[in-house]
Amino acid sequence: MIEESFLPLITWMVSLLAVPAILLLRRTPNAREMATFVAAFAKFALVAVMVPMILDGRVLRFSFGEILPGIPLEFRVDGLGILFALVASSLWILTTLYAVGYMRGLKEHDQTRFFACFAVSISATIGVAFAGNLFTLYLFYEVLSLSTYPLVTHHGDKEARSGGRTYLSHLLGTSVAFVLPAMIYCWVRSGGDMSFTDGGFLAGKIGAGDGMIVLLALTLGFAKSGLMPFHSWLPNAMVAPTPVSALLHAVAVVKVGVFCVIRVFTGVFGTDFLGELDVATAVSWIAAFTVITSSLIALSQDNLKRRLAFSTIGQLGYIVLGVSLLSPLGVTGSILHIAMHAFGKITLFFCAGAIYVAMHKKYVSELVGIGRKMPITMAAFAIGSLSVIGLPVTGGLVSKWYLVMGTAESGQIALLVVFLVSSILNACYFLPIVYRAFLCRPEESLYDGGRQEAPLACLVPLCITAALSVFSFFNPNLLLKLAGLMTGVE
Amino acid sequence: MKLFGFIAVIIVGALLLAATGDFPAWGDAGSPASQGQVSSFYIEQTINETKVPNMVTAVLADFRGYDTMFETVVIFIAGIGIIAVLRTFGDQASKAPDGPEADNDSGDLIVRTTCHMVVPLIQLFALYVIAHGHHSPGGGFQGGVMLGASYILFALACGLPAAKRRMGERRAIIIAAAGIIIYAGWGVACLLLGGNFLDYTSLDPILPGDEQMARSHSMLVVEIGVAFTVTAIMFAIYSNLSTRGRLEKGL
Amino acid sequence: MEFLAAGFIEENIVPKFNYWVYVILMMIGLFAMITKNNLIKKLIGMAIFQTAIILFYVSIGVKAESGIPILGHEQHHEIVEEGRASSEVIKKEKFANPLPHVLMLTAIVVGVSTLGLALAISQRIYGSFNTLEEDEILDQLRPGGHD
Amino acid sequence: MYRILSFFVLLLTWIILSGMMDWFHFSLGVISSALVTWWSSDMLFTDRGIAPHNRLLQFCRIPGYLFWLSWQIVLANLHVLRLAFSPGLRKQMEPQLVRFSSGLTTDFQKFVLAQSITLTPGTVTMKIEGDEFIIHAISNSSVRGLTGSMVKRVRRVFGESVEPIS
Amino acid sequence: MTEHFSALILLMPLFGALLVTLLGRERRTACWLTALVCLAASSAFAIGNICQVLASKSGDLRYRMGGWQESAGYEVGIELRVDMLAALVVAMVVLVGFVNIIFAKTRVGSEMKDKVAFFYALKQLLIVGLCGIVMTNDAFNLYVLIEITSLTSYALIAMGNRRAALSSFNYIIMGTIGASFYLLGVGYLYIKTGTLNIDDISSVMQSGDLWAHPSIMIAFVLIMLGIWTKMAFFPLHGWLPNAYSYAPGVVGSFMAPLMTKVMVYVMLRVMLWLFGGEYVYSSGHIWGELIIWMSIIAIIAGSFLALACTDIKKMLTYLIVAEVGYMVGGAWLMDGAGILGSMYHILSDAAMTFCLFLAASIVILRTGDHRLTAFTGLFRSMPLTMTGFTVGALSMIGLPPTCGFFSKWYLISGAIEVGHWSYVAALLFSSLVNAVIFFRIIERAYFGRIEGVESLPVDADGSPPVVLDRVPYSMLLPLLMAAGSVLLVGIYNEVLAGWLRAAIPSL
Amino acid sequence: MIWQFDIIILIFMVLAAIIALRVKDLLGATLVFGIYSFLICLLWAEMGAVDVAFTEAAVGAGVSTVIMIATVFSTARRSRD
Repeated sequence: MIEESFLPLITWMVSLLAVPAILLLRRTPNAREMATFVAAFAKFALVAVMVPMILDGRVLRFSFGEILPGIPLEFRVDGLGILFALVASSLWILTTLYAVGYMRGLKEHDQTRFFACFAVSISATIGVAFAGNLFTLYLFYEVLSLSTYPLVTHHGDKEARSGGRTYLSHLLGTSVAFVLPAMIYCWVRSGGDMSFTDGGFLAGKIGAGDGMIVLLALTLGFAKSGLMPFHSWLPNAMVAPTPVSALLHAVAVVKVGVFCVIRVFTGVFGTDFLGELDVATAVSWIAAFTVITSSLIALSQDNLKRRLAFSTIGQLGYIVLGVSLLSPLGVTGSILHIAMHAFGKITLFFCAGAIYVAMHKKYVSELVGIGRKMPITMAAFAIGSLSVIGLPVTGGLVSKWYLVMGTAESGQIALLVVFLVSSILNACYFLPIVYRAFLCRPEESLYDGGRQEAPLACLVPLCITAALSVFSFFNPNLLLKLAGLMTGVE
Repeated sequence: MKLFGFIAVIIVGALLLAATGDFPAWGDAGSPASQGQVSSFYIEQTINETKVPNMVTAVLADFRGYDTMFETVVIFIAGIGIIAVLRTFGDQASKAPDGPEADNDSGDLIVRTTCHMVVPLIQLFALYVIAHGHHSPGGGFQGGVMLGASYILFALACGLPAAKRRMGERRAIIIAAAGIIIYAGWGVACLLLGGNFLDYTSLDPILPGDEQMARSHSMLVVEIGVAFTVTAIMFAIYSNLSTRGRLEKGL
Repeated sequence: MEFLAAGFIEENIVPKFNYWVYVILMMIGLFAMITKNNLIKKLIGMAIFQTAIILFYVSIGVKAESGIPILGHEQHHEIVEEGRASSEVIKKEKFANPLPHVLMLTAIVVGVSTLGLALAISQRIYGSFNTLEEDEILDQLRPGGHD
Repeated sequence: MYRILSFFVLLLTWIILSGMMDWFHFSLGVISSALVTWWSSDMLFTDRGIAPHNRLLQFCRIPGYLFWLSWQIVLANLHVLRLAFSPGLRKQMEPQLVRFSSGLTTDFQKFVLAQSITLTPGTVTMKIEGDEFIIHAISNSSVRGLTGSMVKRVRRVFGESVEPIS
Repeated sequence: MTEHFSALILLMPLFGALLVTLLGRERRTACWLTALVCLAASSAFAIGNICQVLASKSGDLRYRMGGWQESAGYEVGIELRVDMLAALVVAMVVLVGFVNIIFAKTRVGSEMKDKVAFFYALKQLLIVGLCGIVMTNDAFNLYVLIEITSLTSYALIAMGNRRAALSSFNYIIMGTIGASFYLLGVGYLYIKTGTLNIDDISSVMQSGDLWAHPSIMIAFVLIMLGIWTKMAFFPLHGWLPNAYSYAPGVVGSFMAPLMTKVMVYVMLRVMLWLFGGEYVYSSGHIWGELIIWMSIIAIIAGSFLALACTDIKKMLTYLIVAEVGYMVGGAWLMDGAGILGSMYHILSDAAMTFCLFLAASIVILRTGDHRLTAFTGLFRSMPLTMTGFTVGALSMIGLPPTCGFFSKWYLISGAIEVGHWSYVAALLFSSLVNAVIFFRIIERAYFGRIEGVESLPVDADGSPPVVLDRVPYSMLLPLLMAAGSVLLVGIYNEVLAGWLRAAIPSL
Repeated sequence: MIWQFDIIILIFMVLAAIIALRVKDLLGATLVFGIYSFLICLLWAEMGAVDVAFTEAAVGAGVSTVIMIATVFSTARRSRD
C-alpha cells in the first residue's frame, strides 16, 4: 500500500536545515552543538514516527517530479529503508554526543566545518535509505562521498590528504566508471523506469551475460561496500578523527555501500530473477574471498583503528555474501547484520577513540593492561568484540544465525565453511586485545595514577551502544519485523 | 612541416579535383546553378520587383540585403579591430601639427599638385559610382573604397597629418558607425512601419513612387550607408597600418 | 593508353579548365599558408587561397554566350516605359548568374578585412619580437616559457 | 567664389560621366558635386591670389599653350628619333643635369612647367627645389628648347611678367 | 512586435556596438551601461523567442529578411529559422554575453586600458555574429556570420599580450582555412542545387536524388572539415589552447564557452537539416564509426593534455578540446539519444565552461598567478569563488545534480543504445581524469596554506570596491550566476531535453 | 567569354602566384601579388562579373596592395623564404 507523504522529505531535510544553523552559530560552540542535537533528535523522532506506519505494511512515498525522462527524484520508505534510517538516525545522536566530547577533548580545529559536513552526510545517508529509484540512490551516494571527504581529510596534513585522495578516488572512480554506465544501461533496458520494486525493475528484461556484467558493475561500483579489490580506501580513511571513523565504518558510509548492494539485489534485479539468471555466485565468491582475506590482514595490524577497519571489510563481506545467497533467510541476515554490526562496530570505534582521547594510544601493542586504567571503556570494547565475532548475549549472534541459516538453506556448504573460519579469525584478532587489556600486567609505570576514563561525552555513547548490542540480542523483534517486510521471513 | 603540408594539400586538391568531374561543364547555361529557380528569379524579376537594371545591385542590397549589412559590419569590425589591436594611444600621438601650412610641408611638389588635382575627381567619380550603382557596375562598396582610396592617396602625397585633418581618427570612427546606423536604421524603419526588417516596401508611404520605387530608393540609401563605413574604415586601416598604430607620420 | 589520357583530358579538363586552375591556385595558397615561415608570406598565400575560391564561385555563374548581369538601356526601356512583361524581354541565357557575383562581393570584403586585421597583428608581433619569421619567434619564446 | 567655381567644374564632370539627365540623377549629381566641393574644394585652385579676370585669361590661354606644347612634343620626338638613328650617336648625346631658376611663383605654375618638361621627350624633371628646377636632358639642343621658349610661354600663360632669365 | 523578436535579438547588440563606438573611449561607464542595457534587452527578446517557439504549432519560427516571399518554392531572400534548439542556443549566447558584461566591468579597465570602448563594441558584435549563426537558414549567410565571429575573436584575442598576438595570428590562419573550406563546400552544393537556403538545398537534393553524386559527398567533407577546424576537433585543435589561454581574461571567459559550442550547433545543423540524417547516417556508416573513433581520441587526448598542464587556463582549454570530442561523438552516434545528448551538452558545457573560466579569471586576478599553484589555500581566503569553481568542477567531472552529469547521461545512453561501448569508456575515462585534475586543485585550495594574505592588485583606474572574497561584486555575482546556471540546467534537464527532443528531425 | 584569353590570363595568374610566393624581397612579392590581383580582376571582367572585377580592382589591386606595402615598410622587408 503506497501512500504519498511529506514525512520522508521532512526527515531528510531536518539535518540539512541544521547546516545553515551550524554555520551561523559558529561563534558560539554551545549553541552550535545544540542545533546539531536538535536536528538529531528531531530526525530520530521522525523516523520513529514512521516505523509503526511501515510496520502496518504501508509504504510512504514522496516525489519531486521528473528529473530525467521517466525518472523522478523519489523517496520511498519501505522496511529495509526504515531499518537503515532507524539505525543511522539513532547512532547519529550518539555519534554527535561522542564527537562533541572528542573534538573538545582534543581541541580540534575547524569544528564548525566538521559538524556541518557531518550533518550533510547524515542527510545523504537518509537520502540513500529512502531512495525510491536507482538514480536517487546514486545521487545521494555521490553526495555522501563528497560530504565525507572533508571529514576524512580533517587534519589537513600530508597523511590525511593522501588518505583523502585514496578515499575519493576509489569511491568516485568506481561509481563513475562502473555504476554510472551500468545504471544508464539499466535505464535503457528497462525502458526509462528505474523505481525499486519488490520483484526488481530489471526482472525479465535482461539476459544472463549482460545481467552478470551489470550485477558485477553495480556491486563493485558501490565501492563503499568495501568488496575487494576496491577496499583499500577504508583503511586509508582511518586518518580521520575517530568520530568520523565511527560514522564511516559503522553508520554511514560502509552501510550505505552494503545497503546499495542489497537494493541492487532486491530492487533492481529481484532475488528471484537473479536466481533464474544464476549469476549471483560470482558475487558470493568475491564476498567470501573478501571475508577471509580481510580477516587475515586484520590479524597482522597493530594500529587499532586499522585492525578495526579490516574487520569492517570482513563484516561487510558477510552482508554481501548473505544477500548474494538469494535465500530469504540470507537476505534477512544481511539486513539484520547492518544493524547489529553497526552497534558493535561503533562501540569498538568509540572505545578506540576514547582510548586515544584519554591515553593517546593508537596501537594494539600499547594496550596491555589498559583494562585497569579504563575499565568501562574496555568492558564496552569486550561487548563490541563479542558482537562482531557473533557470540552470545550480543546482537551479532542473531544476524549471524540468520546468515548461516541462509547459507544452509541455499545449500552452499563451502560458504558455510567460510563463515566458520572467519568467525574464528574474528575471535583471533579481537579476543587477545580484551584478554591482554584485563589480564596482563602493564609494563610501564605510565599506568600509575588510578583510573583515567575519557570525558563523559565520550563515555556515555559507547556505553549506550554497547547496551544496544546486548539489547538487540534479547529483543531483536522490531528489527526482525522490519527486515521481514522485505523478505517475508517472520 | 613541409612534407605534412604537401600531403595535406595534395589530399585536398585530389578531393576537389575528383569533384570537378561531377560538375557541369564550365559555362554551361543549363547547369543547376544557372538554371535554378533562384537565379532565374533574380534575372527575370529584378526589374519588375525593384526597377533596378543592375541585378547584382538589386540582389546585393535588397534580396540579400541582410548579408550585405553584415558585410558592412565585417568591414567595420576590421577597422575597429585594427585600431584595437594596433593603436597606441599616448601623449605624443594626439598632437598633430596644426595650421594650413602643414598641408604643403611634405611630399614632392609634383606629386602633391597632381594629387590636389586628382583627389576631387576621384571623389566625384566615387560618388558617381555610388549613385549609379543601379545602372552600371559599382555601388556603395566600390564607391566607398574609392573614396577611401582618395584619402589614402592624399595621405601618401601630402603626409598623414594633412590627411588626418580632413579625416581624423575620431571622425572616421563616427562616420563608420554612422554608415551601419544608416543601413540598419533603415531596416529598423521598415520594421517600425510594419514590415519585416529591411522590407523596403513598407517604406512606400514615406518615399516617392510606388512600392518598387521604394525598393529602388532604399537601395540607394543603404548603399550610401555602406559607402560611409567603407570610406572611413579603409582610411583608418591604412593610417594605422602605415604608422604602426601611432598615427604620426605617414610612409 | 594515350587514347585514354586524351579522352580524360577532353572530358574532364578541357570543358572545366577553370575549375582545374582554381584548384591549382587554391593548392598553391594553402601550401603557402601551411608551410611558409614568414608571416607576410603566409598572408599572401591566404589571399591567393581566398581569391581562388572566389574564382571558383565566379566560374559557377558564367554562362556561355552571356553578358554582364545588367539590363541594357533598350531592355530597361521596353520593360519600364512600354510595360512589357520582363520574362518576355529577358532571355536568361543572355545574362550571367548574378547570385555568385553578389556572394563574392561579400567574400572579397571578408578577405580584405581578414588581411587587414592579420597585417595589424603581424605588425604587433613584429613590434614585440622584432622579426616576422615564425621559427625565430618560437625560438624567442622557448626558454622563457610563459611571459 | 572658388567654391562655386569648383562646384560647377565638378558638376560638369558629373554630367559628362553620367549621361543620364533625368531629374533624379541630376539632383544626385548636384548633391555629389556639392559634397566634393565641401570636402576638397581647397585642393583645386590652390593659388587663390589671382584676380578673376586673370584666371579667365589663363583659361583662355591654356588651349593655345597646349597646342604649342603638342607641337613641341612632336618636334622633340623627331629630335630623339634622329639621335637614335644617327650614326654618330655618341657624339651628339650629352646627357646632363641642368639647373635653372624658373621665376614661377605658384605651385601650379611650377607643376605645369614640370609636367611639360617631362612630357617632352628627351627631358625629365628630376626635382623642384623652391624656385630651382633640376632637369635631366639627353642633349644640348633639348635643353635649349626648354629653358628658352617653354619657360617664357608658361609664364605668359599665367600672366607673369616675361623677363629674361638670368 | 512579437514576430520580430528573432531580428531584434540581433539588432540590439548591433546597435549597442555602434553606440559604444560613438560614445568614444573616454566614457567608460557609459559604454558599459550601453552594452549592459542592449544585452539585457536582447536577453529578454531571446527568452520571449523561446516562449514563442513553445507556443508555435510547427515548432519553428521563420522570419524573412526583407519580406521576400518564396518564389516557385524557393526562398529568394534570406530567412531566419528558429526552432527550439536554436532558440535555446541563442538564449545561451546572449545570456552568457550579458553576464560576462557584468563581469567585465571592473576588469576591462586594467586589461584593455584605453581600448575599453573597442572591447565592448567587438564583444557585442561577436554576440551578433553568434546569434546570427544560430538563427540563419541561409548557407552563405552562415559563412558571413562565421567570419564576423572570427574577425571579432581575432581582434579580441590579439588585444592581449605578445603571445596572444601570435596565437591570434595562428588562429587567423587556421580559421581562414576552416571558413574557406566551408565556403567551398557551400559552393559545391550551390553548383549542384542552385539555391542557398538550407531547407531548399535539402529538398532539392531529396527530389533530385543527388545523394550519389561525388560532389555532394565532397561538399559534405569540406563543410565538415571547415566546421571541425572552427570548433577545434582534435587533430585540428592546434589554435585553440593558446588563443584562449593567452587572450585577456574577460575575453577568454566569454569566448571559451560560446565559440566551440556554437560551431557544434552548426555541425548539427549541417548534419541534420542541410544534408539530413538519412544521408549522413545511412551513406556513411563507416565514416560514422571512424568519426566516433576520432572523437574518442579527441576525448582521451584532450584529457591527457589537460592533465599535463600546469597553467590553469590552458588546462581548461584542453578540457574544451575533450568536450568537443563528446559532442562530435554524440552527434555521430546515429541515434536520437546521442544527438539529444550532443544538443544538451552544448548548453551544459557552455554553462560549466563559463563558470570555470570566470572562477579562473578571478583567481588569476586575485593571486596574480596563472599556474595551478595559485589555488593554494583559496578556500580560506575566497570561499565564494571556490564554491563557484567547485560547482563547475563537479559538473565537469559529471556528478549529479550538475548539468555535466545529465549530458553524460544522455550521451552514454545514446552510446549504449547503439552499443558503442568504446565511446562510453572514453566518456567515463575522461570523467575520471577530470576528477583527478579537479580534485588535485580542490585539495590544494582546501588544505594548502599560504603565508600572509596578499592584497588585490589595484586596477589602473582606481581601486575597485572590494567585498567578500576581496573581489568586487561585479565579478562575484556573475560567477555565482554561472554556478547557478550549471545547477539549473542540470535540474531542469528533463524540461530542456523534452524541448530539444521535439526539435530533432526524424532520422 | 573568350576562352583563349581566359587560358592566357589563368596561366599568368598561376605564374604570378608562384612568383609572389617565391620572391624573397617582400616588397617585390607584394607588388607581384598586386599584379596577380589585377590579372584576376581582368579575368572576372572577361567572365561577365563586372561588379566583382570592379571591387577586386579597387580592393585587391588597390587597397590590399597598399596596406601590404605599408606593413612591409613598417616591418622587415627581407624574408628567408
